[in-house]
Amino acid sequence: METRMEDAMAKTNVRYCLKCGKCTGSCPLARVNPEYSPRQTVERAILGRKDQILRGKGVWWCLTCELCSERCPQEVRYPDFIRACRIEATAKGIEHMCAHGGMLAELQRAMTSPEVKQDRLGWIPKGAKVSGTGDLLYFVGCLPYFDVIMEKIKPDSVAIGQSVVKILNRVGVTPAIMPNERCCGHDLLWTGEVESFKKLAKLNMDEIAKTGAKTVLMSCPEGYRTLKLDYADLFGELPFEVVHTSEFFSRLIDEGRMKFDKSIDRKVVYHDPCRLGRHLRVFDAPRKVLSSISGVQLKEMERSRAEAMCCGVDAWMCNSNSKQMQIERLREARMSGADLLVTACPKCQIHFRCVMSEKLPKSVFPVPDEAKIDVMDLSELAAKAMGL
Amino acid sequence: MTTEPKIVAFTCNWCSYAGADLAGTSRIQYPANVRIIRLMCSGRVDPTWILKAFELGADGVLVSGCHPQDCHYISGNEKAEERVNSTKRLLRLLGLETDRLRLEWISASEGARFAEVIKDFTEKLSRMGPTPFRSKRGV
Amino acid sequence: MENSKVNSTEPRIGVFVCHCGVNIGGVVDVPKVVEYAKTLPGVVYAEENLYTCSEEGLSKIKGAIREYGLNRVVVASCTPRTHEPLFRSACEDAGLNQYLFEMANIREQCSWVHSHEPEKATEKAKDIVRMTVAKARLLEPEEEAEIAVADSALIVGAGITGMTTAVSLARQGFRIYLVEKEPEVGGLVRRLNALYPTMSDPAEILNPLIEQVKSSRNIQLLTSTGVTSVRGYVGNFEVTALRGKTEELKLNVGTIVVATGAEAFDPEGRYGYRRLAGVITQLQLERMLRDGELGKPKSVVMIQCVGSREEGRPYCSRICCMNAIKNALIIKEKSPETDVCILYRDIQAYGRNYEDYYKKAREAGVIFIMYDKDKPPEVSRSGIRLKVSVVNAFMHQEVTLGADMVVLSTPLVQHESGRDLARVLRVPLGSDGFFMEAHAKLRPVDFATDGIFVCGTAQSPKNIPESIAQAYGAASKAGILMASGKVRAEAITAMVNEEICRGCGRCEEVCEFNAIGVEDTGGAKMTAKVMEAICKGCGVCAVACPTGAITMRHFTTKQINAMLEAALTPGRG
Amino acid sequence: MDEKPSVLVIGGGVAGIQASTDLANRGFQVYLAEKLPSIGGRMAQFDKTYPTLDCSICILAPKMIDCFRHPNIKVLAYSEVKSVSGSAGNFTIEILRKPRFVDAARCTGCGQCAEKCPKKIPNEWELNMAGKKAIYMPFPQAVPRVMTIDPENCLYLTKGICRVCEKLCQAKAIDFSQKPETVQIKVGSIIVATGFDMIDPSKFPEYGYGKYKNVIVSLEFERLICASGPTGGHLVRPSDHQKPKTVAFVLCVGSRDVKAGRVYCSNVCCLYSAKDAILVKEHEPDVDAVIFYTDLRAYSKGSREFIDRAIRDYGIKYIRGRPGEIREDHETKSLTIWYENTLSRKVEKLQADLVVLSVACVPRGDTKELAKVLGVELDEYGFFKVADPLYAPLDTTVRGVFACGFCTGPKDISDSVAQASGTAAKAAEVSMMYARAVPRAVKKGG
Repeated sequence: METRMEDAMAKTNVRYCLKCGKCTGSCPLARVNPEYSPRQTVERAILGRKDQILRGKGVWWCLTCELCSERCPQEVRYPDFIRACRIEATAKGIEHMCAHGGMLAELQRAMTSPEVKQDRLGWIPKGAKVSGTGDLLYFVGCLPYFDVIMEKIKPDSVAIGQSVVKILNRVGVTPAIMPNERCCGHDLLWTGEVESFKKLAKLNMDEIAKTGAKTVLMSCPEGYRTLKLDYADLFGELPFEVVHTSEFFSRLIDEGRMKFDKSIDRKVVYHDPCRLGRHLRVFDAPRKVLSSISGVQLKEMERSRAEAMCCGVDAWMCNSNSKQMQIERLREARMSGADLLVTACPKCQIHFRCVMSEKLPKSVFPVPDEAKIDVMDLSELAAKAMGL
Repeated sequence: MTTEPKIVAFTCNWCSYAGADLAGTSRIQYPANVRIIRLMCSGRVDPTWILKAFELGADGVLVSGCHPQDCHYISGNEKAEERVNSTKRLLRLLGLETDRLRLEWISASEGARFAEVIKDFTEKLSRMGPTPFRSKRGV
Repeated sequence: MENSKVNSTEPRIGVFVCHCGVNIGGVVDVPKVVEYAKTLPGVVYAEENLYTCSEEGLSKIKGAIREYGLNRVVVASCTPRTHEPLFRSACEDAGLNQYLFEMANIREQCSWVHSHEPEKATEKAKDIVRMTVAKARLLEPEEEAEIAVADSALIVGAGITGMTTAVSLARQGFRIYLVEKEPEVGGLVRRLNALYPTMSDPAEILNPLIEQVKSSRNIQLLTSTGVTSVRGYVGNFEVTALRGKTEELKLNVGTIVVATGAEAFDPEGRYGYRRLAGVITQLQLERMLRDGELGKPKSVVMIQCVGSREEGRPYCSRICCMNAIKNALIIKEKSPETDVCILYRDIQAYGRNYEDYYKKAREAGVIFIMYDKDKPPEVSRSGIRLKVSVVNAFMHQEVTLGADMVVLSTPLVQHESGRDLARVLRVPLGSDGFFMEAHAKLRPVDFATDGIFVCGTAQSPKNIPESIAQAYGAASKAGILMASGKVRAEAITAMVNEEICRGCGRCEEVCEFNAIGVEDTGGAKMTAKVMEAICKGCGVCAVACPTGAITMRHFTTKQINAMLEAALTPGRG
Repeated sequence: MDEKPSVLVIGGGVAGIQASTDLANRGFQVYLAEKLPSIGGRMAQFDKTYPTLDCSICILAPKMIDCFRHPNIKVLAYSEVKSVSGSAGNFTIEILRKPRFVDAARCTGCGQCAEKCPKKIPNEWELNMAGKKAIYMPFPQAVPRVMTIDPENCLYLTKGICRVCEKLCQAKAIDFSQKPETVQIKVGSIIVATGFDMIDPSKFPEYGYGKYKNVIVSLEFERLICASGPTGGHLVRPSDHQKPKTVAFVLCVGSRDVKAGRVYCSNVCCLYSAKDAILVKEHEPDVDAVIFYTDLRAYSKGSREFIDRAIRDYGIKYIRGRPGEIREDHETKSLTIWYENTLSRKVEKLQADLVVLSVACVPRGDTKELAKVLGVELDEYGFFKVADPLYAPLDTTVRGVFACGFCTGPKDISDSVAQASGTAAKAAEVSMMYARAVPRAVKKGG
């Protein structure tokens, strides 16, 4: 993983830039924020304006959604380049906007201490079968924390975890769950705190080893990406397989082990989370799960799969631009004719629910009604369809 | 009603005559009152012939060549344009409507356009009625 | 010949009307047309065919020519543009000169366009046949004159292009005079350090070529020689050349190839050229690189489009971008820590190979900054170094670059000797000053004047493979003429009635092909003379002639008048 | 057995026609093999050519006819090269002649049969914007003027019923008994001129080709604007056949694009789109024409001046920037183009009613097979590899086999034509070198 801008330039094809502007023309952020232009950031880098980049805001604005690199004719991996810049900026002690007043970052840093003994299993539903070890480990992620921090908008993130556990039990799997699971480190890594990230990664790897898991199941795409790509980048080939719930479920469907006996009569549209979709190319699995639920009419948004638009926030770095993007995305979801927006990312879900919960004087920033739509996680809907 | 106007059309071999052919291959219909005289180049059209055509009772004369720059002989069509313009001045002196002499650039791919031009020209000429020469000849 | 006797007698016209299946017969009353044709003056025979173009139809024509002693043939069927040659050769088979044949187009221009008006179509068909017969009565036999072409060529310019053409034509067995104004062959390429995209040493390609030129028995190389005058026409050019100061040479050649190349524009006074030390041209840089005089400059700035894409020289010089990139890469290779920056307007990395090359340069860390024509860079001295300030068009920011060397990329331009040659050959130069080919798309190496060809940078800026391709192209064109040893001239040419011609020269003014000119025919009388070998038969001169002294073969004023009469006055048939 | 030196030319586009005519004119026996039923190639599909705005078919058709009629050229249309053996100066070639099911000697090309044929099928020559019949003339100016029956669609050949054409053809030209035949020829050298194809732009979901009706590719535009094309040259958009208010041209779709596997620049797009935009203005002066470009590559003779004219005299709008995405308004079917104007550095959107994509030019689909048959190498993009990109631009990797035009990499018409004549000279050299192999040949030819 590159930690300096110069190294990143070589590795991420920045030098090949044609200055064609396709990145900026694609960037959802640039549309709402005229000051932001990936192309110009790249041009500055080529011209050696390092300080301008590291001290500029743009480096922190980027959503790392990979829509630009998806389309770049020269395969410039802009998000990776940005990450390296963030890491170097942080190393240089350059101050930057931090997410949610830094609260989450603080928690995550706290978890880097080996002594921490978390009590984070309270959400596990009564009578559910879980264990400390086993072939399959369910890596829960920060769901319990989200519910506390975001309680004002009642994200009910643990419902995702509960659904996953219920489903696993129903198909006869007793998942291992780690009592002292730590944050995967995604947010710290993408906000430049590479050292803390490494600590968290190490601690989690040790914990996972203790469970003897052969498979690690993730319901959070950011965690999924972090383990599958960034842990592997750090520790080499992982001694276990990492799968996302959507992939795992579609496998179960293939094996005939997952059956949906409750019909769900709703028009459903699926929002591809950037990290699950563009980063890891998981597009079909979630759609397959949805279309195997009887009653579900699956719709598509104008921009879906690799074309999907980001929910507007990455690593919790939320700002006024995020809100506009979220509204745009929700409008698009409604335009598809759906009445239920399903995603496979707890964070996307929180961001969408957040914006819809907001009340602002219309004059300041109207949240149009057509942007209102129910939001639910894939696991929850699957559980419902299984009568759980 | 007046009898159908008679049109004489001088076309170059390379563009306009081919355009008239394409009208045929594409089966595009147009009035049967035009008589085409094929020349190698519109630059060959002699103002004397145009006057003669009118004198012999033609109601309209069409001179048609390749679009500017397309001329098979580099600039014959430009010469044709100069000459048609000066001939129009003669027609005016003769008291004939200058619109009875028409210059059109028609390429080999413009079959439809050739037919269009003939239709349109025929309508305009019928509105003008016969020329004094024609009545003189009692045709 | 035997058939000319037949031709000279009274017109005996045969008319063949084609049904073309139902294409004509389904609309036009063919039998009626045949009957009508029989009534026309001069027509001694008329018949209908299902398909006149079929083997059967053709043999019927031949038969009738013999049987009825026909000396004019009219076929009323489809368009002459596709079928005339077929019927003409049938006539020739039967001993009738092909120009005594005429076609009446009653399909494309009658039955197919009036399919809903059978009566009118039939009337029109009759008119068309009447017009055609009227012309046929006046048809004359014509011969396509044959001009012998000497199997020797003059090639002007012994750069890569000229030498390539020379060697190819020599290989094909023709005698070549290769004329070079300089004492040495090799042209502009000789002054280069390396060639893109392969980075080869020019010697690699020049030396073998020079070797072939010198060793070829068929090539006579004349250096320090200039062409002073050219007379004659395709196949028979009389060339006068001056070798050195004094020695005059007379060469007779069948074809001429212009390969005079171009020269680099002199940026006198631009960006401090010749005023500020360190401001040089790409050509000068090439020499420094070749002689290893580059040293280790901290920074080199290259400025593109110096003298091109501007008033007076609006064209893009095609090769400068790649050339600058080539030199940038060489500098980066020789001294990696040198910063190289190219100030450009649009990078012309076109086609199969060059984008890759452009990519290599970006990879090597060459910096590319786009500037706007209205905000050109400024070069000034700062201390011992140079300072270049430019507005980065993509950032709207002024960038100031320190430079030890500023290299100007200047366009290729026509040189004086090229302009002189154009006058000598009476071939045109384009508004860009380069030799103008006959047609931008389909005749890139021909001139409108037969027997003279152009290739390489004389025609427009080009890189080496493009010049070589054109060099072979010109070799092919010249080879065609010399291989067959003759050209068939147009039979349809201008004719001058010398009694009427007053030698005013209007015809000469309007002819695009230098095919007609006024000559002194003695006794203070000037008369227009047609060079039939090169006349294209457009007829522009005939109309320009104030006295009516000029007419066109096969499209004579008499013939057209007859058609007009037939078209408009049925009575007078 | 002909005594003239002989040459096989593969591909009947403008380059192949030029090479054939040159060689035939200097006395060679030329075999011109064309895969399709008619010669003419891509140029026959274009409406106009830049920078002179010549009507493309008008200047090509006479060359097609001359080529076909030339006593020294045998045009083998609707044929494929099956095998090649031997070496420079002495190649033996097998060519498969596909059955037209129409007797070329009898067919007058009148088209009666097509009028009555009951089976309508898409016309790929018109890029499926128009239909044709199962018995068809590829296009009005096709050469040879012979009808062809499409065996996949002919009712008789597929279902054993119909034979309407046969009944009504008075020339008795229909011949359902025709079989594929293989002809064998001997030649001294081979010239490849197979031209180009275009990539499928649906690889770029962000531009919506195939999904949005009013997003088309430039070759479709050429037919759309052509007087003899499917709309009779009326500028209308496919969705509703209404006249567009704004037409946008997007360049470099798949060209200069590593992801598309096409690092190279397709060379002709900058100019032909300027030409297309001018045609828009000449047809409908009140329609706006906008061109999105990355670098304006107007380097060939007269090109830069042409672009300047497009801007100055026709008011064509140029925007430097490669659009990020194109989205359709589902009601109006109009399109919104999102882009960064890299010169004003603003992210903007443009409403267009018709978008024309200039997609990357690539080798013809069957180039690999042909290369195998000829034993020549291809480059990493699948173009025919030239012996040396610097000083042997016309030689392939096999002696006596030459290549010209687009099949060795993107080239405009004039460069292709110059190269075509160049290969003719090369072939002539070969015949001289092997003069002994064909004794009287040279005297005859030369």
